[in-house]
Amino acid sequence: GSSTGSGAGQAGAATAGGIKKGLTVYFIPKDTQNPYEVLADQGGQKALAEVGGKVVVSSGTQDTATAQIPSIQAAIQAHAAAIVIAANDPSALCPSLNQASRAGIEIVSFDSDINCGGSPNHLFINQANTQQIGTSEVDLLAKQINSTGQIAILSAAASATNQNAWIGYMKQELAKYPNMKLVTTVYGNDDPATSLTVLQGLLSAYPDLKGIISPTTVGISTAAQYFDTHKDVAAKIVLTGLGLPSQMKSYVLDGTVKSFELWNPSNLGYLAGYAAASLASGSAGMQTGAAFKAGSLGSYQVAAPSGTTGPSVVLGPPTVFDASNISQFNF
Amino acid sequence: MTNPADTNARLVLTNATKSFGTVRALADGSITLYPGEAHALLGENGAGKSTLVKILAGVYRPDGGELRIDGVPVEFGGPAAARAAGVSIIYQEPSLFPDLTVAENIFTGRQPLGTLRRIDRRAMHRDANEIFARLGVRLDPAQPARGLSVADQQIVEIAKALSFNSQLLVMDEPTAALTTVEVLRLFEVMRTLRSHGAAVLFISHRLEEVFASCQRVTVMRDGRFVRTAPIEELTVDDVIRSMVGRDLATLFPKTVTAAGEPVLEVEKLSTAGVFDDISLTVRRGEIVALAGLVGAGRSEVARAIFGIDRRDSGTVRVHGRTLPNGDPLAAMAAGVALVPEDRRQQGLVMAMGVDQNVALASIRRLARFGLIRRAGERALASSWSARLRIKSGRLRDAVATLSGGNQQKVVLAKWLARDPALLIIDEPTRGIDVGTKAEVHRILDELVGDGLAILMISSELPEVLGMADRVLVLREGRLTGSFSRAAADETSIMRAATGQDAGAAA
Amino acid sequence: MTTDTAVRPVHRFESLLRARELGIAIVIVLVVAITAVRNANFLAAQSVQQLLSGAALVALLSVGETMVIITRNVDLSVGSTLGLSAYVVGDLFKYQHIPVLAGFAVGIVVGAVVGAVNGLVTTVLRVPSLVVTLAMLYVIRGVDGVIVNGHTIDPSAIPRAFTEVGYRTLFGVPWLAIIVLVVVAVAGYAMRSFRASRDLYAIGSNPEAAALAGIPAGRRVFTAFVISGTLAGLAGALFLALHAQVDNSGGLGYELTVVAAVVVGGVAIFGGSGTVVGAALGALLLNTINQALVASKVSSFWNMAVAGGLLLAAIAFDRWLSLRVARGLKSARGVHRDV
Amino acid sequence: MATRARRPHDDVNTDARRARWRSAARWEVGLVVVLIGVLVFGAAESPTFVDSSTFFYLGINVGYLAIMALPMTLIVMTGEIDLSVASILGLSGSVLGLLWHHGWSIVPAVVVALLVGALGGALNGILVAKAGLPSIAVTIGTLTLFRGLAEILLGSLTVPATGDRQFPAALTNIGVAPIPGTQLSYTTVIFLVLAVVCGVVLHATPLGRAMHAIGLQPEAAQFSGIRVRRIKFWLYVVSGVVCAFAGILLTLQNSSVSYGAGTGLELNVVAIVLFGGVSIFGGRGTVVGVVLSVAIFGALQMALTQLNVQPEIQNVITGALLLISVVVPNGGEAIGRLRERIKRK
Ligand SMILES: Nc1ncnc2c1ncn2[C@@H]1O[C@H](COP(=O)(O)OP(=O)(O)OP(=O)(O)O)[C@@H](O)[C@H]1O
Ligand SMILES: Nc1ncnc2c1ncn2[C@@H]1O[C@H](COP(=O)(O)OP(=O)(O)OP(=O)(O)O)[C@@H](O)[C@H]1O
Ligand SMILES: [Mg+2]
Ligand SMILES: [Mg+2]
Repeated sequence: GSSTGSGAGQAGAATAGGIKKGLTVYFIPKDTQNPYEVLADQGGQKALAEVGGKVVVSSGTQDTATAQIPSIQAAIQAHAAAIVIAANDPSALCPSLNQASRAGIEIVSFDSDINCGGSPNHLFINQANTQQIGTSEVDLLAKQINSTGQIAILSAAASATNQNAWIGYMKQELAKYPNMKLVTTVYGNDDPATSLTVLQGLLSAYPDLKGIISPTTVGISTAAQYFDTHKDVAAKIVLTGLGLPSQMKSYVLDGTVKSFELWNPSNLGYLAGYAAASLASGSAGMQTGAAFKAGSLGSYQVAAPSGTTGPSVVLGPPTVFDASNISQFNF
Repeated sequence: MTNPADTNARLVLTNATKSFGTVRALADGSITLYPGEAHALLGENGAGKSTLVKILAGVYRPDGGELRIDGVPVEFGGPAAARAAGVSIIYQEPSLFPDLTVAENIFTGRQPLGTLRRIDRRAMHRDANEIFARLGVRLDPAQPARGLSVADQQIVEIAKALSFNSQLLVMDEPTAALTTVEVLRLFEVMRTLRSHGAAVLFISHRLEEVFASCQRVTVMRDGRFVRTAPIEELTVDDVIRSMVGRDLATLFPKTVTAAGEPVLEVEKLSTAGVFDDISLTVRRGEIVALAGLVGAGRSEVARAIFGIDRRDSGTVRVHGRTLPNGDPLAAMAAGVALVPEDRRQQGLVMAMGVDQNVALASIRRLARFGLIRRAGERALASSWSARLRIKSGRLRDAVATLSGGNQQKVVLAKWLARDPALLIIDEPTRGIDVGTKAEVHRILDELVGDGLAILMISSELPEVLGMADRVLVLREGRLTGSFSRAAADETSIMRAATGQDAGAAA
Repeated sequence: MTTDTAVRPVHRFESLLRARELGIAIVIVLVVAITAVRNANFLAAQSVQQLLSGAALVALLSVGETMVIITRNVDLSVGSTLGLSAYVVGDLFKYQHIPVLAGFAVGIVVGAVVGAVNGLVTTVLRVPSLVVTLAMLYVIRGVDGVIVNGHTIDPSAIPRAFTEVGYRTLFGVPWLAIIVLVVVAVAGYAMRSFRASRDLYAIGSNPEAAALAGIPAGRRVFTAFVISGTLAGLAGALFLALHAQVDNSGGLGYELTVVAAVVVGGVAIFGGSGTVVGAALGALLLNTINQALVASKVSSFWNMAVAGGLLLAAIAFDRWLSLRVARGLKSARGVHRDV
Repeated sequence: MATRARRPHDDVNTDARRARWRSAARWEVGLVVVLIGVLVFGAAESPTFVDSSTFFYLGINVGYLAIMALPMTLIVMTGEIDLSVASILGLSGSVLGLLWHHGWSIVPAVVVALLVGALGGALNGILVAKAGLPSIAVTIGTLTLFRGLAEILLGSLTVPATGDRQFPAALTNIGVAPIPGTQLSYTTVIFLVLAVVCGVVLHATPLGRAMHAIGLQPEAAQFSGIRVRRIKFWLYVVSGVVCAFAGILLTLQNSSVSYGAGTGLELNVVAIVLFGGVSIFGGRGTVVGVVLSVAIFGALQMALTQLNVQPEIQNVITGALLLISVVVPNGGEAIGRLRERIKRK
């Protein structure tokens, strides 16, 4: 389900602020180096600063659940008010998060949800409605290759939760385009070198490829760089997916990539920060329809659980970037 | 005593001392070498000969003493420095680079260069061949050193030393692994070197070689200079007396005993390319010697019997029970012990203490409830090192710090501690001084007296003739002769070993 | 021994040595051929170029690694070094706008410094290099992380002229590949023809003997490490040129890939023997395998397993080969020297 | 011939040095001092360090690593190495997960997972001990192979997947609750028990003595009737089983598994073992040292995370510690040599 109160300005029935001062919120990104995550954390810091609390960013250097667990423990021992986590693994973190929850810490997941079968009960801050991301990317590509030809997906790690969820919806959406055929999905593990190798293999395996969707920032920028340097390929194949404007700008401006999408990661963190603070202050709950203010983003409502996703708040529809607007974004 | 001021001496070492931790390797190393002489350095195992050599080589820095070359005091910072000063060395243990070619081994760091300082391989091989010609051996300069037999390795070492054509040549037991003929050739070369005014320092435990090739002799005992004298003023007995500091019991104390029932029965033992159709029997209370030239495959026979190498065909029975193929543990259980040829690589764990080495083969017996009894281990070691008069610091000291002879005794102790029924012993006295040699022989004789069966591999005919009840001769992996103690003599054995008139060889 | 018994094994030995590189080359051809059958497109000029440029970086690293391993040492820090150099260069492009050539220079310097540290600790303190470089692997990656601090160098920050090295071709050969080929050729020739480089083999073949022979082992090993580091640094710059972006993860986990390539290339892991050409071919083989798997439409889930299996096969093959050599020698020595 | 087994230190002087510096006593004492230092630092700097839960968490975080370090210690003692440990951990976890996903009950699934570990170890063993291939190369190969197999098995699946039943709570409990009445995590106790076993075997039994001999001089060991190949083979099998066991523990601890579990941990394990004072050349080292090393790394990680020190810095510290651990023993010698050199000049 998608939230009615999506996007800024559109104020639903919002409770007036009432957020406690001096809250400590642990932000646990996938790792401390991923630029996307760093932007999100900064958003969170901004939010907490506005409500007179503070953010502790803690995680490992690599995207593994085991590297995040010590951070959760630290949060518990530090009696943090809330944990905002981007899960490297949907279930591996559940035991630790359950402990945190039992210790009275509010659990908020963002960017990549956990899947613990309802316990701990937590709020998922969704960058955009999962289904919407999947479908919109297919539509975006369909427009550019007028709905015909072979297409492939260049994803992150084979076990990456988000990407797998989105790919699931992409496949559903593809049913609408009988002439578009998904030939394969390859995994670049969010490593430029690997991404490049699999991309090259992809190209020689499917000479008639018309389009590639890469729902991960590393994947799309690697592919874009390759296209940029092999115009003949770029001429035949359309590339789209999820990317950071800062990384993609040059490719969009020189026409290598027509359009791709993303949301504003720092807004995502900002929203997560407010959600966590509100939950911790008891000024908002997780029940469907519960609303809270998210500073400059306006106010949001908790969307009803659907499928595997529990109570969630949706940041808003992803922004589509193209030559016309890309220069306006700084992330 | 040496006189540092001696002007026409090529090398003068005076009162050199060297200690390793507690071990005093060298208490007073003194020697004078004159141009054009071959000078023998003699002494028991552990007398300090190699240590002295390593000081001349710049491997060790002496704790005290003075070294002069051509009258000038020198201090070597390392082997390179010694080499630069014109000292070239043949070390006791061959030190080749298995992955490099024979020629590269000879010319390491001194390869002839072509344009742009590139190595000129053709020239290098040519030079190598010249040296081999001088030594009268044929080795391919282009073949890798890996796989060279012990003897061939020694040849390459000698060639390396000669390639410096330096005025000072030091040879630490170069002949240990050589055949008679090669030894004779080496003496030729020494003679030519001397005629060009080079000084040669020659170390060997084979006194006959010393008397055949050297003009002067320096004797050391317990790390101290004992005496230097011209060879003609000395008899073998003088030398031995000053080496061991006492009169020596006979070298081959052989008491002939009646052989009992067969302990080891080998039938039609064969391994492709190494040995073929070997059948032999060793009885209780007898020593059977395996004679032959180095490289004849005797060690391989021993290894196959003990189970280190798998045999292609044939059977090995001990006390009538057939031994499984390639299983040393089973052989040991059946009462077989093997004192291998290469004590540093095969006989001992160099970094372990004397005690642990002695106990290594009996360790299971020393365990109670699966746990090793350290006390029992130490007791075993100390009793055996007493019985064999092993010269070592503390029993805990790494055997690496023992001299060759004492190391050999440790290996013996390790196997005798299992009181085996059959002792296979490969080159029991290679590189061992006369004193220890006599002891080892005495020990072997006692053991046989107590009913042990011994299969002895030896390249030294006197030893074979002196100790064996029966002599088997191996040539190119085949049994080519079998002699009773009475029938065995040098000529017939050499003939069997070489397959030609031994007159040429002996 | 008689000349013929001596000579025969030698020729066999050398021919086998040559066959060592040849063997890998053949395997590569086989992999390509088999793949081409399933997908003719695999032979297209483009994919051949990709095979070369894809292998280039690891090949470059394996050259330095070979020199180190030949001395009976190992350098596990190459991956981290590559990452550090790549980011530093990118950072200077982004904020200092340094000229293109300076970019390469910086990369090389960064690498050389790391190599020097590895070399010093290993030789002066006589510490097993595996431990030293394992530690450096962590230290450098950590330092890199501190510098990177969650930022990323994106294409817009990098001069076009620099990234062109990553994709421009000369007579259809990618510049990247040309640079690496030159390095391999030079290194390969040097390793055969100069005293210093033969010393490397000697040291790895028998350290004690090397000391007795008066070889300046410390200096030689140090040099090997510096070269390895330098090449890793250069590889870092090329990494940036190729991908036009880098964050903290540049070269993550390369160390084992490189060692694998070197081993597959027939370099003895315990030193003394092997050639840089072989190692480079090893790198090419590994990359060829990876791309062949995707190109022949094998589910990408299979890549790793197959790559691992082939790696083991290569090692076993190498063993079999050297056993043949040994046997050749032994049988040749079966006859005792004539007296 | 004068080829040395790949071991610089049968040169007597090197030996003397190592014997002196690497002598267990000194080494373990040093580690104890470091450990105390870390604990004091933690207690002083981090308000939550002395919290009773710290010890439990420590067990959770390093328990499975520590368990893998034990067989690694034995293998390194014999002069070999096993870089495939983390991949075996991942593979056995994946097998467990897959079988669970397909509705197996836990016990047979665990048994099969252990069996797979044994097979993986056996493969290493055959290639290293029987075929005589260099273990570092072989286990890099199997590292890739086993991880690849795990990927084939689970692919993009994370178990328990949506709709799957959860792993039995009684077992996954080890990840959240200490042993009743204590602050010990189950992994800690399992590790300590295994450590004692390893220690006794290595230091007090003929088998352990054999391992020392093999590590120091394989040929001499063989000539003493030690079954070198057999011992090495079984060590790899044991390593396989133990790492599989660690994989199962990790899976239950996280109550989930995906094929990437434990990727890249092999080098951490090696680092722990080496820091524990085990010589990479084999033949020297103690289990006590490794236990201390585990404690140091674990405690340090806790303290630094609590203090919210950048993980990058933590990497630097890990590496620095490892460096120091080898530099200190050799430093004195080096200075001595330098002085010599200067004297000569
Ligand atoms: N590196 C060392 N460390 C400790 N002790 C040593 C070392 N080298 C030699 N020794 C001791 O010094 C003494 C002399 O040894 P050396 O090798 O010089 O005797 P040697 O005369 O060469 O005996 P051999 O005839 O058996 O070769 C021996 O007791 C030996 O144990
Ligand atoms: N390192 C080696 N590589 C290859 N073949 C060898 C090697 N050493 C010896 N051989 C061959 O193996 C056989 C046995 O050699 P070895 O020198 O051990 O004979 P041996 O009779 O034991 O000599 P000894 O016992 O007097 O040293 C011979 O055929 C020899 O040519
Ligand atoms: Mg000596
Ligand atoms: Mg022999």
